Amino acid sequence: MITKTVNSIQEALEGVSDGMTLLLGGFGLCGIPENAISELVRLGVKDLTCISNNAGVDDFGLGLLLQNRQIKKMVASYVGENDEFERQMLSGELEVELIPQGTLAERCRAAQAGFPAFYTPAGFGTEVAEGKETRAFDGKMYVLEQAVKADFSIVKAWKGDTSGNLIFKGTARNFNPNMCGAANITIAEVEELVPAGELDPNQIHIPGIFVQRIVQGSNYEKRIEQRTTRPQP
Amino acid sequence: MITKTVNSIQEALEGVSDGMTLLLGGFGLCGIPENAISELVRLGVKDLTCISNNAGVDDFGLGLLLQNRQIKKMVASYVGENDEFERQMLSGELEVELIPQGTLAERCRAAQAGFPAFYTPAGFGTEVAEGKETRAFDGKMYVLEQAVKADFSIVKAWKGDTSGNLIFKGTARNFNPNMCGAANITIAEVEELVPAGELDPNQIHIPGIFVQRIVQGSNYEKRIEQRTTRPQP
Amino acid sequence: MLDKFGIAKRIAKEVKNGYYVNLGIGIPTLVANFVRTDIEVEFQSENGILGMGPFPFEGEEDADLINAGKQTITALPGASYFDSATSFSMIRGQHVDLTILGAMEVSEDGDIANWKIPGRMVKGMGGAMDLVASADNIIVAMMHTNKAGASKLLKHCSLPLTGVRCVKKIVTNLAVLDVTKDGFKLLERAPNVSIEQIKAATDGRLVIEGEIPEMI
Amino acid sequence: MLDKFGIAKRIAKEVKNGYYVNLGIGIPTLVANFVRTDIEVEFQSENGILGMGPFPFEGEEDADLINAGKQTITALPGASYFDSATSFSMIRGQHVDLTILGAMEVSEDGDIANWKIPGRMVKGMGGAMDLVASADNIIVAMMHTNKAGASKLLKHCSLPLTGVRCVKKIVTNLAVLDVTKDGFKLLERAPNVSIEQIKAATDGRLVIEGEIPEMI
Repeated sequence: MITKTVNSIQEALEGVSDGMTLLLGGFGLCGIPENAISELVRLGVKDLTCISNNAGVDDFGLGLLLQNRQIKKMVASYVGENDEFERQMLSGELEVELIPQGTLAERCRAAQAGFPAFYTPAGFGTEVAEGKETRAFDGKMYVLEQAVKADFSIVKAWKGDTSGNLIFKGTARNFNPNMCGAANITIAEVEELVPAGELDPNQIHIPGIFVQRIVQGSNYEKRIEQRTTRPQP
Repeated sequence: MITKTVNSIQEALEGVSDGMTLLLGGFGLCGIPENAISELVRLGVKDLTCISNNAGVDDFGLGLLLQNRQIKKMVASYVGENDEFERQMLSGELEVELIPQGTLAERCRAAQAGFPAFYTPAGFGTEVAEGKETRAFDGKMYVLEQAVKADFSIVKAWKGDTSGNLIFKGTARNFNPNMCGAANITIAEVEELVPAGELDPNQIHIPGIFVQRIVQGSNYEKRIEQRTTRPQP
Repeated sequence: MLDKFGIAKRIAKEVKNGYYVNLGIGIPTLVANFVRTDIEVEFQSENGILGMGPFPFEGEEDADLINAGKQTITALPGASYFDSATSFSMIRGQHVDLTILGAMEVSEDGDIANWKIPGRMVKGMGGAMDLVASADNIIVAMMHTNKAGASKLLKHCSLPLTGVRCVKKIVTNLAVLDVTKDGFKLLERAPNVSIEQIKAATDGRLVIEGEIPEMI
Repeated sequence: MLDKFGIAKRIAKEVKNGYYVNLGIGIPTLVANFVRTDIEVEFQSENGILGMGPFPFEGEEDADLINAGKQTITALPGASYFDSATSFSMIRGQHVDLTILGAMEVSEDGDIANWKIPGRMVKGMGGAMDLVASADNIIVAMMHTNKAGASKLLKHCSLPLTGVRCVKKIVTNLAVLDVTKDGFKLLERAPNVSIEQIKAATDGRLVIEGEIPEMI
């Protein structure tokens, strides 16, 4: 087996530098690569283009990079939970590209899978389709969307092994598997790193071939955005 | 949960009739829907268009339907293990369309996922691209391929639950997950059918939404095409 | 006149046996509470769960188990988790039977706007553009007028669109309407709401044929 | 002159540390037996396994565990199984580092034909068209001439193509050659094979520069 383990989040992020494009997994604060985001803040790399479904909240997730003015351009589908984001966007400090969520997921998968482009119905007749080719198939209109490839893809998994195989948990899976292999280098931080052979080969969500570096994460906060409960019966 | 269980393979195949297009899972004889194929032979439905990676062997798998002259057209990627197939094809009795394996898998997935078409590099400059749109992206040439949708998709899984959730085993997975939901009705036969809730929601390969009917299979032969071993040490 | 719970309750009647349903944020989320319990229905949330259950009991929240509104949820027996690409395969591939979502504006052609107010608010479309471009069966849940009292059922949408010619049915605090080729066809009045009130609150073309019953 | 094992052994030297490798049916399958054991390599088979191991011991065959040649195999610790679409994501997305496959013909431009003889034999392309259209690093393993003694290294392929301008290196029973813009560049001779023999067996343009060493 090919060993993908690195010993620290510092080592995992080696090579990330100013002006790069990063894909970052997670939906809201669920399944985000917390260790890597902290390290990006510490590194102070700037002028980043960050592609992620959301932009975090003011004081967590990608919001930390926004507060720190490290992001030049944000590509996302929904950014409604972040005041600092809205301020930077409306003032023009931050470039923003909004993409339908399913299109974003598939543009990542297209890069992973070597498809340059695909037709999707999402966004036809809207701003999203402006400047893009549109086309009818079987009487319905579609928009041509292209693969989105990054310098680094940074994901968070539940379990991983030294060969880079990944298993995600619950809805913390979300964009993480689709972003693996959609960049020159894919970095996975995991809650539990085990030796190759300990994961059931039938239950692996992302085979190690899509991952270049895997690192044992620590101190996961896993902040909940909208704690919603019902009373005990 | 929505119940997908039917009580017999007969009930599972209700509605399959002459002239229909069927997607059938499996790679060689590995992971083929044995019960459904037997029932198709018994039903005697004819003029079928069968889309499957291979065409079985002379006396097993889709070869049984070929022997019985039930197939009008075969769409596959590799058909090298079947003399009767070769005879019918070379004599013109059988229509044949050969498709690159990865393109076949993705055309199924495109139907499952609602993409009408995508660009792939496979087959550019070959017979496969004849009559199809070709196009350059980033200096490389690609062929436009369309989703392939069938009347019925017939797959085989290892475990399934009453809600239609499926788990496959080993390399018997192959095309089976990609064909689920790529037809008007998807039928899954499984080695072990359990009540909803018994499968770990994190380990389901195909969510039940892609399956309309699930049936407990029986008497799996699981014939091996190329038994290859090494001596005991 | 209905409150948001009344709107949700009325929409719940549209949920049929065997339906997979995607519920948007806000009023649509409330619909789950009112669906008949004697039919088989599964809720999909586009962040990656099918078979979504009710909110967890206090103390049983799991940060790794949320819905698309980022709320903590539970999973019912028979649920499954999956990645975002697979989730939108369900939506785009029309495997989801019913989509219920909110809107800022709907036009008489069935266009919908719900993601952006130029210069003032841009939250993003999230999964809404994929949902409305794909679903055969889309119900909009919203107030008939906005906070300023202006109609949200228009001849043409004034805000940037989310999708074109896609909305099939609208349930508001005042009425139930189908989107037809002739315009908004009034089907039911909310309790104690007159046809005149509905006319006054509707800017787009309103089609009224025969007796319009009050919702039950 | 090499036999099929000799060809496989020579190709095995091209397999580097950290490589993911896809092996075609026939001679390529044999390559696995000769790869150095002190480097980390994983074999992918396009029917859905990464981390493929050796053939099973007699009596331990599993019908649910085969390679693309339909042979029973084993999985090494750290292996994974996946569906066909994902398998070709690995291939098309250029995550597989090296592809080794057989051929009926290769042209001096790097075109390859290996799936069809019109009117006589049509086995199908299987995964070969995806592999050759995607891989950056493709090595062809084949005999230098066919059973009738005709060269398989041609100016132009006469059979229907599998892919265009894709083959980078060829290892035959007679020689190792690179496909360059000037034609087949001879790199090594098989043991006891003369340059004249190679010239005689090569129809396409052959580039011979300097001393051509015998393979070790």
